[in-house]
Amino acid sequence: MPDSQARTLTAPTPAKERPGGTLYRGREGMWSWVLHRITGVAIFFFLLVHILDTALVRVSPEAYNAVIGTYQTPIMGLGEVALVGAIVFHAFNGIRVILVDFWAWATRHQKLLFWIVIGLWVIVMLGFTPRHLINVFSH
Amino acid sequence: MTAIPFPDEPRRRGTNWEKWGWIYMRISGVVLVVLVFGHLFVNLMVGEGVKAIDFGFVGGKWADPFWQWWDVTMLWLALIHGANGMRTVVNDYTKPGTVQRILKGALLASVVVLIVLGTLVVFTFEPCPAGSPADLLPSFCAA
Amino acid sequence: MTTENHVETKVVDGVHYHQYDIVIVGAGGAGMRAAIEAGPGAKTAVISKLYPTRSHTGAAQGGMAAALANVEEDSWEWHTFDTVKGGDYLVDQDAAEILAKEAIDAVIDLENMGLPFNRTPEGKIDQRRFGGHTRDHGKAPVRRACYAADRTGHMILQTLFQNCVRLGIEFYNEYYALDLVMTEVDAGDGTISRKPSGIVAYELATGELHVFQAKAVIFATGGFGKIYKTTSNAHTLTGDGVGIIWRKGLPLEDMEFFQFHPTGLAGLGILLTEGARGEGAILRNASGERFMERYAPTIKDLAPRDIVARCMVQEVAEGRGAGPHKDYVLLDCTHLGAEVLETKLPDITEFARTYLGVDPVYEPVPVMPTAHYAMGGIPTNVSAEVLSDNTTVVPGLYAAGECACVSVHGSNRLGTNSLLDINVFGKRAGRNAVEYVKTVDFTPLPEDPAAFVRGMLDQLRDSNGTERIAAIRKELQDEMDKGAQVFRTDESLAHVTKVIAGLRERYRNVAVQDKGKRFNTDLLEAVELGFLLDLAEVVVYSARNREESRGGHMRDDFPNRDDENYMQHTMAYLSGDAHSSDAADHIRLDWKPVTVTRYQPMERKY
Amino acid sequence: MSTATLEQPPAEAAPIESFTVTFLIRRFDPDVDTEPRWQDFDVEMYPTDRVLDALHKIKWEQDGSLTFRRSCAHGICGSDAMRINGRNRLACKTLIKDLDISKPIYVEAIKGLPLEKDLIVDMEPFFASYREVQPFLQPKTAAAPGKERVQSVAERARFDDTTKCILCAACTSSCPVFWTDGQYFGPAAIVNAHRFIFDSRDDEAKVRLDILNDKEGVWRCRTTFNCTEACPRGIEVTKAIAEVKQAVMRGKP
Ligand SMILES: Cc1cc2nc3c(=O)[nH]c(=O)nc-3n(C[C@H](O)[C@H](O)[C@H](O)COP(=O)(O)OP(=O)(O)OC[C@H]3O[C@@H](n4cnc5c(N)ncnc54)[C@H](O)[C@@H]3O)c2cc1C
Ligand code: HEM
Ligand code: SF4
Ligand code: F3S
Ligand code: FES
Repeated sequence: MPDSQARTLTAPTPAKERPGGTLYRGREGMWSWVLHRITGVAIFFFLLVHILDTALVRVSPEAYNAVIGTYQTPIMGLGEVALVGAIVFHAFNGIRVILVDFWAWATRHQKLLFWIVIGLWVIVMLGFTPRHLINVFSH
Repeated sequence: MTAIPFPDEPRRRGTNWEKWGWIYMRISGVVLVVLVFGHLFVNLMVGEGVKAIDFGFVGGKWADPFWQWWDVTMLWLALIHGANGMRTVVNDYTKPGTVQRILKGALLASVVVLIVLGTLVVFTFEPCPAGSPADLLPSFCAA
Repeated sequence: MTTENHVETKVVDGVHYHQYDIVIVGAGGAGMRAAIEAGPGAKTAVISKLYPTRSHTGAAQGGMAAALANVEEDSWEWHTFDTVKGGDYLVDQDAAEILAKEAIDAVIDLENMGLPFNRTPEGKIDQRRFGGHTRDHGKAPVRRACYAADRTGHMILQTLFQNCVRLGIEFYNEYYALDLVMTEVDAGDGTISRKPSGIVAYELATGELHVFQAKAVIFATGGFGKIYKTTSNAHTLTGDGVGIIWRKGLPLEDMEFFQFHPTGLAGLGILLTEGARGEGAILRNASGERFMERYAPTIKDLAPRDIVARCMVQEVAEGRGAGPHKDYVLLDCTHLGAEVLETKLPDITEFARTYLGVDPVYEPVPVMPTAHYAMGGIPTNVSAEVLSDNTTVVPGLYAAGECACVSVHGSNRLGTNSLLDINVFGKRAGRNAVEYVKTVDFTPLPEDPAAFVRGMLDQLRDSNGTERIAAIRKELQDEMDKGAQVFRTDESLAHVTKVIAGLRERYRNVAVQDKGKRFNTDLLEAVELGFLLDLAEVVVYSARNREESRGGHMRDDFPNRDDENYMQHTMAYLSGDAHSSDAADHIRLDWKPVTVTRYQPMERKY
Repeated sequence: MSTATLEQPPAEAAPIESFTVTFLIRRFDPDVDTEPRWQDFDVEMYPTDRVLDALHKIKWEQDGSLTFRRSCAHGICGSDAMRINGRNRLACKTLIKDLDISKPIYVEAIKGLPLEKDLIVDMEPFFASYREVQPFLQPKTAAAPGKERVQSVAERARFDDTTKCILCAACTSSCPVFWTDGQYFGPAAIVNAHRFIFDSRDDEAKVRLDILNDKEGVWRCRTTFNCTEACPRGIEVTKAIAEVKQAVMRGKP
């Protein structure tokens, strides 16, 4: 049945230009790890800086207060919210990871645990953010 | 090309600390939850929060050995935890070679330096340095 | 270590030459069982067109028969009888005795190699019922099938592969064997005979040709269910091995006997194991009637496959089929309960859910017979040596598994006897090949042994044909389903014969679109189609010649078994002009007597 | 039963609706291309068809050079793991009705193994890791001649889950850690080690635990669960890995 002549092989129908592969569509487990890694790295770098600035207490009260003063500006205040958000997520998700490692039930219900982590994160952040921002923005 | 050359090199054998690193991440993680949350709470939530932090505040805290030990423990645990975590990240995204060695060396150096520095700061801290304006110092520094 | 970094002996004119004592073609159950015997005793290579674990042995579900008597009284004699009777007495009984006797060791071997069989409460290998397996010569069903959930074949394939890894067997994966090299040798007294001297294979990854010189060659290439449309067989089961042997002018035995498994998922052909009925599932027609009671009052749904398949088609033909088109019957598992389904039949439960959207826990599953197993194939004796006529052995050539015909299955294979077959005769093939290669030297290769394959491939690749591979194959499969399936008549077979002749004609003008060298699966599909056409032709031609109904071969126009004329095996030979379109021009049929030791043919009632 | 024929006139049926589905396939021919490229195909499909059917239709009716592996067509041989709409699956087990066909369906090779052609990758590294964990039974004592080793139902159930593996590589090639440098043993190798570590008949669990205590062993797993999600056999892969981790810490199964 010569139903159709062999379609040519060398001239592909131009498809959407998309040279790379697609992004892997992992689920809760993968995204929680991505967030865990990003927050971990972020906290680490903050920690480096934070130790250095705290060390200024050995230099002089003035030096320390000058630097710590910048932490109290509104911009830094917002940054602190982000930082605390990162720490809280990393901490809660860290607990989740530990549970998943050691407790078969948690291994099976890791997605539920992820949403619990998110839920707790929201609650903690709701408690923290207004309080902190009031402190930052009040004189 | 998307193909990754494989294997980059034969897998190495011998003693390795991966298991202990893994266990350490979990133990330190659990302890850090308490330490970090305590730290954040006292510094950011109690009283006026971040606004209240100044030399006097820090001095007030470190006058108490309890807070000294709290912060030093946190310092060690968190830095080693973070550094080990960063080592994992470096292992993942770089190939064995010079770049990887430099990155890991930098990690190690910075962490050792910061741990030493931080520890010294906490324990050799002088809450009432002579010649500083009293209003900057903790209240107990009776001039 | 199993590895693909093989040491090349030499490369001449772009053809790679290797030398092994034993070359095994096929890495399914039979091939790897042979390799486990051969590997430690001789320099062995396994050539497989698939990664070994992709072989279709892995699809087998139900179990492997052996009279272990772990759960109830049983004996290998009963097993022999069931095999003979199940095969409608066309079984060579000496072979069936060996099969049943060595079954016990075959199962124990596998267990010792690590196969995780399901266990009895005492920790022994558990056994379950299967179609046609009975106690005391047909008195009642017996528990004889050793199983690992409903993935027995998967576990056999994995276990054999694991042991090949342990032994460091050399595999050439994704190498397609396309020709058996035969060398003409002068016996010294002026008589010229042909001796196998190697295998020519096509390396999928590179498109290069390899010649494997060998003292002994074992064929274990599996079945050829893809001559049919509705089949439980894999896309890759195109009968290459059987086709290679056929093209070499060696005979094929009993090709008309093809088994149609009763319970394929309707419309898809995906198999639901007979183990389901072994566990108590029931076949029902549209009105919910358990119709097998009418046809086989004693063992009902557990009658042998040929009978059940026929009854199902009959129910549908007489208008009692279920569904909107009344074109299938129902397999009712609902009374088994979720527990049994999830633990003993998890895979098929999932198949029904995935592919038909039917949950067997709550609903009966639509099923119809599906082309399943080739009883016929390359004739061998009980030592797995290939025969060039009724008695003459081809020295150094062996075959085992579904591609071979020993014949332990006669005209209808009993469920669970094939996994047994591949283990028993795979082992024998490997062992005997080792003994053989110790006694002989390499047969010299003829000049340019790859010439034939190179010619065939070049012709396909370079042809400016216009025929689509898929169109020809589809027509073949459709016609085979219509005219040469469960029921056949002279008329239907004559029609299919004609169709095949036309398709063979068109095949010469087939187009291969992919002209590249690397991973050219298009080219290989064309080659495989060639084998399918050849084999389908032999099947139909043999079927037309057998004017009786026996086992898997049901002639509507000759509904009875005719022991007077047909209590013999069909032997088909390629002779004359292989390219002529008229089958009669190039197929010669002959007969081979059936070996009867203990059981005289009786009427087959269940 | 001699009157039956197969030539039943098919009952008049309501035609089942078919759809035109667009497939975007990531093609790569090493002889021609330097980079993989996306190519689209429109295919007539029924909701109950599978992605494998679509690939066949393309290969058989449109472009014979489209290259992929497949064999059994029902999820048992492990040939056709590929990335469909961004997730690893078996083409033969992915039904069109379970995908959103209002958008094109993306099909590409699994990630992290060397790409050979179109949807085919080099599986050798994958099998090399598999072989390294000694995936075969190693009892210290021989079984009684002609007898099976005794194993209780519970002991058999202990490792049932991991015996289901068909070595399709969907898990390993979905693992973000494996993507990074391909050195990690990967979930499939660990699953197959698990199958023997927890088999009561085996005596060499310690050797395998040692192997997996490697730098590239179990500790690289970051519990991202992509493997568990991808496994077409429904194996609880991450759970198996967790069990192996704990066995390594205990030093025994
Ligand atoms: C769905 C299903 C369920 C079944 N259930 C049971 C059951 O419960 N019990 C039972 O006893 N039997 C069962 N059977 C039958 C049994 O599984 C098969 O008959 C048996 O596994 C065949 O094994 P084999 O080794 O001969 O061939 P296969 O396992 O099919 O292996 C064939 C090998 O040959 C290779 N090959 C083919 N052509 C070439 C070539 N040209 N070059 C190189 N290599 C080649 C392939 O790569 C493959 O490795 C079942 C069959 C099916 C299809
Ligand atoms: C507050 C409590 C914390 C808990 C409970 C915690 C928990 C964990 C755990 C369990 C891991 C291992 C993850 C894995 O193996 O998949 C981890 C990784 C990591 N942690 Fe923490 N951690 C905490 C605080 C910190 C801090 C303060 C830092 C920064 C210094 C940090 C930086 C990291 C980094 C960089 C990683 C590696 C991430 C990765 O490999 O993906 N963590 N954490
Ligand atoms: S564990 Fe699952 S996904 Fe991984 S190889 Fe085995 S079957 Fe495939
Ligand atoms: S995807 Fe990879 S990170 Fe662990 S949970 Fe699975 S192996
Ligand atoms: S083709 Fe066998 S798993 Fe999909």
